[in-house]
Amino acid sequence: MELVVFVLAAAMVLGGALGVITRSNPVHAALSLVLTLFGIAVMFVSHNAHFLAAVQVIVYAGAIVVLFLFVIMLLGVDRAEDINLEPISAQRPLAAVVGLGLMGIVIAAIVAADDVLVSRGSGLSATTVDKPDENVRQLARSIFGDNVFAFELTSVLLLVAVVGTVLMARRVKSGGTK
Amino acid sequence: MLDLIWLVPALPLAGFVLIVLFGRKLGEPFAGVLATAMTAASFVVVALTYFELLSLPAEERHHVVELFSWIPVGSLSVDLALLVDPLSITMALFITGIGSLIHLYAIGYMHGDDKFPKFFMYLNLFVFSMLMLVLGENLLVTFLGWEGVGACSYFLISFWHTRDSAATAGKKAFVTNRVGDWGMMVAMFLAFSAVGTLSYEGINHAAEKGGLAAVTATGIAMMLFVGACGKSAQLPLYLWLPDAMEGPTPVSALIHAATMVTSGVFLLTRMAPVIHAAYPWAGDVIATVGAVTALFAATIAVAQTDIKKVLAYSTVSQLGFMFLAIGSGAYVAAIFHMVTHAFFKALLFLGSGSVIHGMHHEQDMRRMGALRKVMPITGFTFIIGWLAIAGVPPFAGFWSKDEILLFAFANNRALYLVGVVTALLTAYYMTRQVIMVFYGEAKWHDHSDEHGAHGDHTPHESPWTMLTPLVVLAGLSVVGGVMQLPFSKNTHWLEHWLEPVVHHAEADIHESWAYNNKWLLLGLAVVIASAGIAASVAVYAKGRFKAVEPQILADAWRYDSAVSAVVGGVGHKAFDAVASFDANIVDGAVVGVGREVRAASGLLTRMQTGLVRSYALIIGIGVVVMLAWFLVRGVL
Amino acid sequence: MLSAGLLAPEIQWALLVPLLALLAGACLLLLATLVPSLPRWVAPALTVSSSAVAGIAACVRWNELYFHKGTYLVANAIVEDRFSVFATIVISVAVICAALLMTVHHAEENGDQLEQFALLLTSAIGAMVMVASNNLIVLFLGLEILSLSLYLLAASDRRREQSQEAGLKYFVLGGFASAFLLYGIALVYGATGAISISGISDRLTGEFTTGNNDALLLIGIGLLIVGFGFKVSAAPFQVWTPDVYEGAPTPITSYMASAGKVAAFAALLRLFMSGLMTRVDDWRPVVWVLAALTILVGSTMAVVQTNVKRMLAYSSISHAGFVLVGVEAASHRGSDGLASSMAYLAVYTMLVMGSFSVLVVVAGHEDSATSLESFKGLAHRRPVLALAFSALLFAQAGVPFTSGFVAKFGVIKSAVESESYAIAVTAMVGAVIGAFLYLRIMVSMWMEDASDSSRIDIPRAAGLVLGVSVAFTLIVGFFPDMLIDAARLVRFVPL
Amino acid sequence: MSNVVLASASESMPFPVLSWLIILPLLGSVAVALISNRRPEYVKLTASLVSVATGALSLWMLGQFSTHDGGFQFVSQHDWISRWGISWHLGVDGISLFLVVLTGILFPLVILGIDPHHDEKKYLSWILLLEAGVMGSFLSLDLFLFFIFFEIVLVPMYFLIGGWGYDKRVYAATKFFLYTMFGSAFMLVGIIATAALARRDIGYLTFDLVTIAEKASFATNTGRWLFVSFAIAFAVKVPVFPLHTWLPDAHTQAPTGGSVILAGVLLKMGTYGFLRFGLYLFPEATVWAKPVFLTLAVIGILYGAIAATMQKDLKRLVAYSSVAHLGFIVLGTFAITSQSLSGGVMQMVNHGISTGALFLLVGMIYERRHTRAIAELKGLQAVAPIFAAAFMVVMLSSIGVPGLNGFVGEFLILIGSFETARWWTVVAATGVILAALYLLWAYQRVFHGEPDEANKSFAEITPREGALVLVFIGLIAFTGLYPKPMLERIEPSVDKLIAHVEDHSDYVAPAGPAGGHTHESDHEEGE
Amino acid sequence: MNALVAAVQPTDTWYLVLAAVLFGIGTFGVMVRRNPLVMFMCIELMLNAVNLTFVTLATAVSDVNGQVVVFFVMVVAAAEVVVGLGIVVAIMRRRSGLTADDLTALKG
Repeated sequence: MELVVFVLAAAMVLGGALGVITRSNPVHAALSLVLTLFGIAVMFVSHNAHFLAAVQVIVYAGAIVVLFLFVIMLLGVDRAEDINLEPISAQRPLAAVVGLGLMGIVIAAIVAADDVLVSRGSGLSATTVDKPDENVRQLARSIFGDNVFAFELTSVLLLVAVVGTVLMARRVKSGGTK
Repeated sequence: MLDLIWLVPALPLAGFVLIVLFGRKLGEPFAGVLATAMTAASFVVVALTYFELLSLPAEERHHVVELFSWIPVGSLSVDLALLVDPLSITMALFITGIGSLIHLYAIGYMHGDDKFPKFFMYLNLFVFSMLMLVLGENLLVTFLGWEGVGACSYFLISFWHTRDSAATAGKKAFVTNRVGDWGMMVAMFLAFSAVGTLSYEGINHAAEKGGLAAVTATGIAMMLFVGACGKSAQLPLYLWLPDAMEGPTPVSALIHAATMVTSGVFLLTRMAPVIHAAYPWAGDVIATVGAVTALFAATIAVAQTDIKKVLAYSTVSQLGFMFLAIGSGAYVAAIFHMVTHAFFKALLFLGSGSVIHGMHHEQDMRRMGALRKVMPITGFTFIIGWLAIAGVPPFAGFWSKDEILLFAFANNRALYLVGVVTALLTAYYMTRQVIMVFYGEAKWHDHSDEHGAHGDHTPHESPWTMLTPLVVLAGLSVVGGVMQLPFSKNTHWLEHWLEPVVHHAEADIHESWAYNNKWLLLGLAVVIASAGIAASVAVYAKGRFKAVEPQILADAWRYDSAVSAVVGGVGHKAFDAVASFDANIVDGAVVGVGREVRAASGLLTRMQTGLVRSYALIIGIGVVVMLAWFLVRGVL
Repeated sequence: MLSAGLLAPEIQWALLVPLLALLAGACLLLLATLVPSLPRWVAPALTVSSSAVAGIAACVRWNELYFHKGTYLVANAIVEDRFSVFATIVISVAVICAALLMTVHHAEENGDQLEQFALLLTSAIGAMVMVASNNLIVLFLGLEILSLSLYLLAASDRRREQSQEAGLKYFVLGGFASAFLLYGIALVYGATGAISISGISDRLTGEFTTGNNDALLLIGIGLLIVGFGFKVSAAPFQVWTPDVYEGAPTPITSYMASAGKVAAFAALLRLFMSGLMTRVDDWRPVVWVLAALTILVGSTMAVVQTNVKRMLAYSSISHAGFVLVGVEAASHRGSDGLASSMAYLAVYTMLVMGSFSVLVVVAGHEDSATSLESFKGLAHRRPVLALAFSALLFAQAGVPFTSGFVAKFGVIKSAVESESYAIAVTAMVGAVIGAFLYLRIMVSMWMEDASDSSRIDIPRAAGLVLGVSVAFTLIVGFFPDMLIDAARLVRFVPL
Repeated sequence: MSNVVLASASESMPFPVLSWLIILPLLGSVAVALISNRRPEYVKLTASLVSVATGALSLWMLGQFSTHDGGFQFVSQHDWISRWGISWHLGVDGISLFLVVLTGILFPLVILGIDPHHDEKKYLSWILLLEAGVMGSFLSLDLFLFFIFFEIVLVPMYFLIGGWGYDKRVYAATKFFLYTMFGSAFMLVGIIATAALARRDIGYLTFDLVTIAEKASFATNTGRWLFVSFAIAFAVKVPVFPLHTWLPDAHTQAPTGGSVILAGVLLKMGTYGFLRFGLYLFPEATVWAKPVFLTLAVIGILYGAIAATMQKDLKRLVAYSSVAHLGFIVLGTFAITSQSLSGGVMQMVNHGISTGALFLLVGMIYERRHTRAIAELKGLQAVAPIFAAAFMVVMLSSIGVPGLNGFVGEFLILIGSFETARWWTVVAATGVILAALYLLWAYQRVFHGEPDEANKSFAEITPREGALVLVFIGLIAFTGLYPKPMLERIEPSVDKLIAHVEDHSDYVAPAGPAGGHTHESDHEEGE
Repeated sequence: MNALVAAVQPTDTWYLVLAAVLFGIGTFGVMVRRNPLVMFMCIELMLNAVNLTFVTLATAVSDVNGQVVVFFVMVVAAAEVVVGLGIVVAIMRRRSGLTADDLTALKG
């Protein structure tokens, strides 16, 4: 059962990812990104991280990708980028080498050191039928307990984002363009 | 009195300083007068010292006057000290004596030269240096004088420095001398490292007591000889002397005939014990070089036409005789010949100077002749000088030359033979010169048009200031021989006088065949001389035979030109090669590094394309490489 | 019911004053946007004063920390120790200088003022969090706050397209790099099971077995190095630096070069020194290579530059290399590399502020004249300015009697004392190559004739910054004891 | 520890003359820089006063210097960077004494005698700063202190060459700065390493020269490495043969004053460094490196002379002659005998005087003819005899004619080196011939012959110039004829140094007189 | 067949490997795509890969922090995208339809 889920989800993830990097039209790219995100969400679920799965869908698929599409439409850059043409020769082969090399190395490390992954934490409480909100509780305790400082920091982060968009979006007063 | 010896060099020095300060104000002739007076004064002092020395017993005729400590460092302590002993006084006597005569002569000769004071300034400086050379108590003080006279001769040779030939000659003299100086310096180093002192007394004492290993002694002797070759114009370093004739004639007389060129002989005599302590072949080397030089120069002199060049080569040849003497262990004879040579060669030079003066700076003998009529005194004195050098008894040259030949015979017959041939040639070319200049028909009238420039072109006798020295020197050349007459032990007067200095090293020939048959040799010498004269007369006066003056002799066996060719050609190229090596290779490397860095910079900045993606790629590559390292570290 | 079992950690607000001050400043600035026709001086005044408060508070803490080592705050999320406080002081100084320079930079009316100052303050918050963080999550968040603010600031001069180009490049590559960093955090977390630095070090020093090998952990470390290397612009991750530094508004460049580097290096040092010390033999060689590469690349690439701003960008790269030398030294037992690298950062902050203030003055409001041309004959146009600049440049070249020399000497000293001679020699050679760059600037200032003789006027704010930094440079150059002593005290809180 | 003793001694000293020798010019330079442009007349005045005062101070110090004491005198020591064990430790002994005095004398002459032609204020300010730096590097007894002075000197010199030099000045200045900095880069590492390693023997970190030299002992190889790191810096500064090419450019392009100072004192920082930090700190390594440096020195002597012969530019010629002369000094330094070292120290001063004077005269020629090309000069002696005479005297001293200063040093070096480095010395002595060759040839081409049109108008030496040159000639003649006062101050320190070397290495200095019989096998110069 | 399906359980390693692949793809994308928006998307891919890793590791080491991190990363990602898009908008306003390759005013 799990195997099936994994295979399907993995297919979604990779398919979406490949779509992102291969689709010439940014809109299509954004949509295939959604595919990946859903795939990830599924995997979250299969790791009993239901809350994160939900957030993944809401925030990522719901907010971020929408934002992408919104900007694409706003700027009208939805015309296709010529994928087949690569101005810098040797860029793609090298990029491929780097990408594959990276994968290879990391995978090698993971495979080589799989026995490192042993349970050391205080335990992760899974969601069960009788206690549907266990995972959320645990997350909440952690976020508002140990990681409350980080949580507060996110407010600053968002503040920056807001200020930034205001700053960037404002029309140039002194149109001193060069 | 002995302690006042410092006056001897001090007086000429004072003269020099005074002329430096007030030369322009003094002007002519007072600058000359002052200089002459100073030299004369120091001659007087020397004379007084000499008599006092005479009054002392022989073994006490050695007195050191320390002026101040000059270079004291650790084990090396060199004082600026003067040594009074028979040898130094002998030298000082004829230096100051002849020196003052030549000063006097120069007053007349340099008349009208716009640098009159400067000339006497240099002259006094020279006398000072020369006196330091001979009076020095240690090698370093001698070296001080040694270099001093070198510098002065440089100044005086290129006195008329606007003439390029003069400038070049001066430079040549200095540089060639420097080669010799190198030898002398090395000799000093050796002496110091072996004996630990530079004072003659110390070194000679060590040599006499056997405190000096033969090999060391040989080293010192040979190096000193190198130095002597430089100063005293022996092969292969004689080159500069003929060119030195570019200088004013008094200079030629004083420096390049009478005094400076003999300082090599003096130095070797001074260090006689060391030469004695050296391997025997050291002496042979010296004798051989001397003999060869003597013959070599004599052959050249045969074909010269410049009145001064003849004398110059004859000087070289006579110096060769002196080294022959030294090499044969005849130190007394060497000094003897040095003195007599100083008399007659100075006389001859001054005479030639007087001729040149009278001929309005004409030096080519082919344009002279029959001058004895217009310049009787000059002619008369010159003839005396001729007889003296030709070795005609009883003139001075005869005795001294014969003394040398005697020792040479005892020492090495081959060299004796060379000496004899040289003597023959000497008589021959001197006779030739006398005939060309003073006899025959006058060849100067038909050149009047060319000499019109000089205004009155007919030759004239020189002023008294120039003639007095001639006369005096002529007198000395006649009687000079009395210093050392071979007749009996008591007439070996110079020998007794110099005994405290050289007795240890002087070769003893009393048992030799030569000594027992010296009258025979004397007679032979006379025959040789007359033969030479006769031949010359036959050729040049009577015209019986055609003169043999091959070009190669006139060109001094092309030795000079060959050397200049090497120096100017290969040497110059080599030096240029070094210079360009420095500019291109050594500095090129430095510049190259800079260029490489710049190139690398350009290369790297080309990676800075400004394209985000390629930046990402560079980062990515970095990541992969680094992670590879970590993976290796981790897995292995 | 949620509150059940939720134990909120107690918070010593007093020790968070620096952060709170900056935050308050930022918020006030944002409120100020509501006020119509605000006097021009308000924004800078607010910024300077709030960062001044932060700095002073930090100084006060410094004195108290003289007696104890430091404390963990807010559930071990961050720590307050001499190290963090020292860095905090440096950062707040940098903020003040940058704010002053910004006032000069947009002299004429410009609506973006308030936001820019606000972003400056938020970035400072991020920086201070980074230097204090004991938790990789917090560290990451601080880094992001700092970075996002810097992206925006870099792009904030909308009169110049280069500014936005710089912003975008910085953003793309920055995001790229922080993804690596995050991945690194993930792997380290996986390998150790701990997310806090102290926890990681406990696990690594503890009895726990890493299985048959360290691969996962080391790959994680590698990715962390990538992330930090990018921020401190260590070769080969320095590629973005020249473009961004040149494009960004000059005051921002100076701020990125100083505070940005300080924060990144501080975080790096804390994580690697107190977290990953047990794997030092694995990562030290990498740092070694990075240091050498960075110095050589930075100084070499500067040789052919013709734009002073860009030159300074490259020089900042090679300076980062020198700090890395200090880091390498610090990784040896009983070395004072930590102190020397922190001292270097402090010194460099002042140097960079002074140098860029000159640049601001010469380049004018539009950042137009930053080419070497415009510095020609500066000695004739403004001798004092030229002299001050020369002093700063010589300091950067490491000429004696300047703070720069003291800093370099300190770093090299640490390296030599821990017997890494090779890196020391490499660094010095790099310094020689680098000197060429400063000489070139000086040549055009002193030995060439001015292209235009228009008079340069020095605004008060810039003059102030310049004066202070030159004074600092010389004073430290002649009497380095104070700085050295301070740096010597810099220590991490014991685990 | 000895420092304490020295320190207490320094407390009791009434007047810290050495510190003032450094501080005075420093203050002067600041003062000059601060004079407002509206009062230009004060600039020269101030500079002259300061430099003269410094010179007077150095002479007073010379007077107070106690003759037969080989140790450091006028020592003053104060903590500076206590954290790193760095102290403001100054002291002077026979080795540095005359270099300090030379510095004190040379600078006023340069300031009074040579016009910069433009930007006088900056020029003088730099010059005074330079003086402070030079003084510092000759006086400091602390490695760190020495290094910073050694390094800081570059800055004013850089500006002097670059700001007041001739056509290729920027190239020359940059080359000079980078080349020298490259050398000292290694020394910095070496210095720190020395202190760090010495710490093990001493117990605490200190950069104090005396303490390290007396107390620390380095493992053979370590010592050699450290020595090399120092040697590179000094070899560049001297400059020793392959590292010399910055010198001709710097000399040629520098303004007259710059050249005089460069030749006069700056180069000596290298040779002085070899004595003070090579021999004193690393005796064993120095003895080990002996053959290499002797060879390089001899090469430098001949090579420099030959290169000089072929130069077409008068200043370049003198520059290369410097290479040759400094070769002698290096030879003397590494021969390590009482005579050679004393000679070396003395030759540092002599070369400073005579070559400085040469550059001065060449500068005067340039002032008049605006060319340094030998080919364009001719027959100057005919139009300016006094000038020619002055040039001649200086030249003879440079050639090394006895009775002038050049000879004494050269002779001592050679006779001393002959004891321990026989064959090198024999070869080196030939340099004497070459010296005569290139200088006389140049003299002939420039001063002899008939002056052509351009040179007819060559002006005779002016009283001011004459006075300036006269000082040099006076020094030349005095030291040449009566070097005793100098030698008896130098020698004790030199002997002390040699004793130190013998204690800290297996080197044995030649005993002197007795030496003769021991090595007879090598007396083969005769063949 | 079902037996096989039932037998083979995807272990944590599978997920980690998948994440690694995803990360690699993202990296590759950043390097080859020219449209800045798509570049951002690729960065998002990388972040998601990391998120997956975190969640997997959280279960592997049974520690909640892994999931907490993911929560924060999402916030960061959101903020990042906002800022990035803001900058892009600012540029695109000026020069619409430009690609990352067009931004080469700064180089060398």
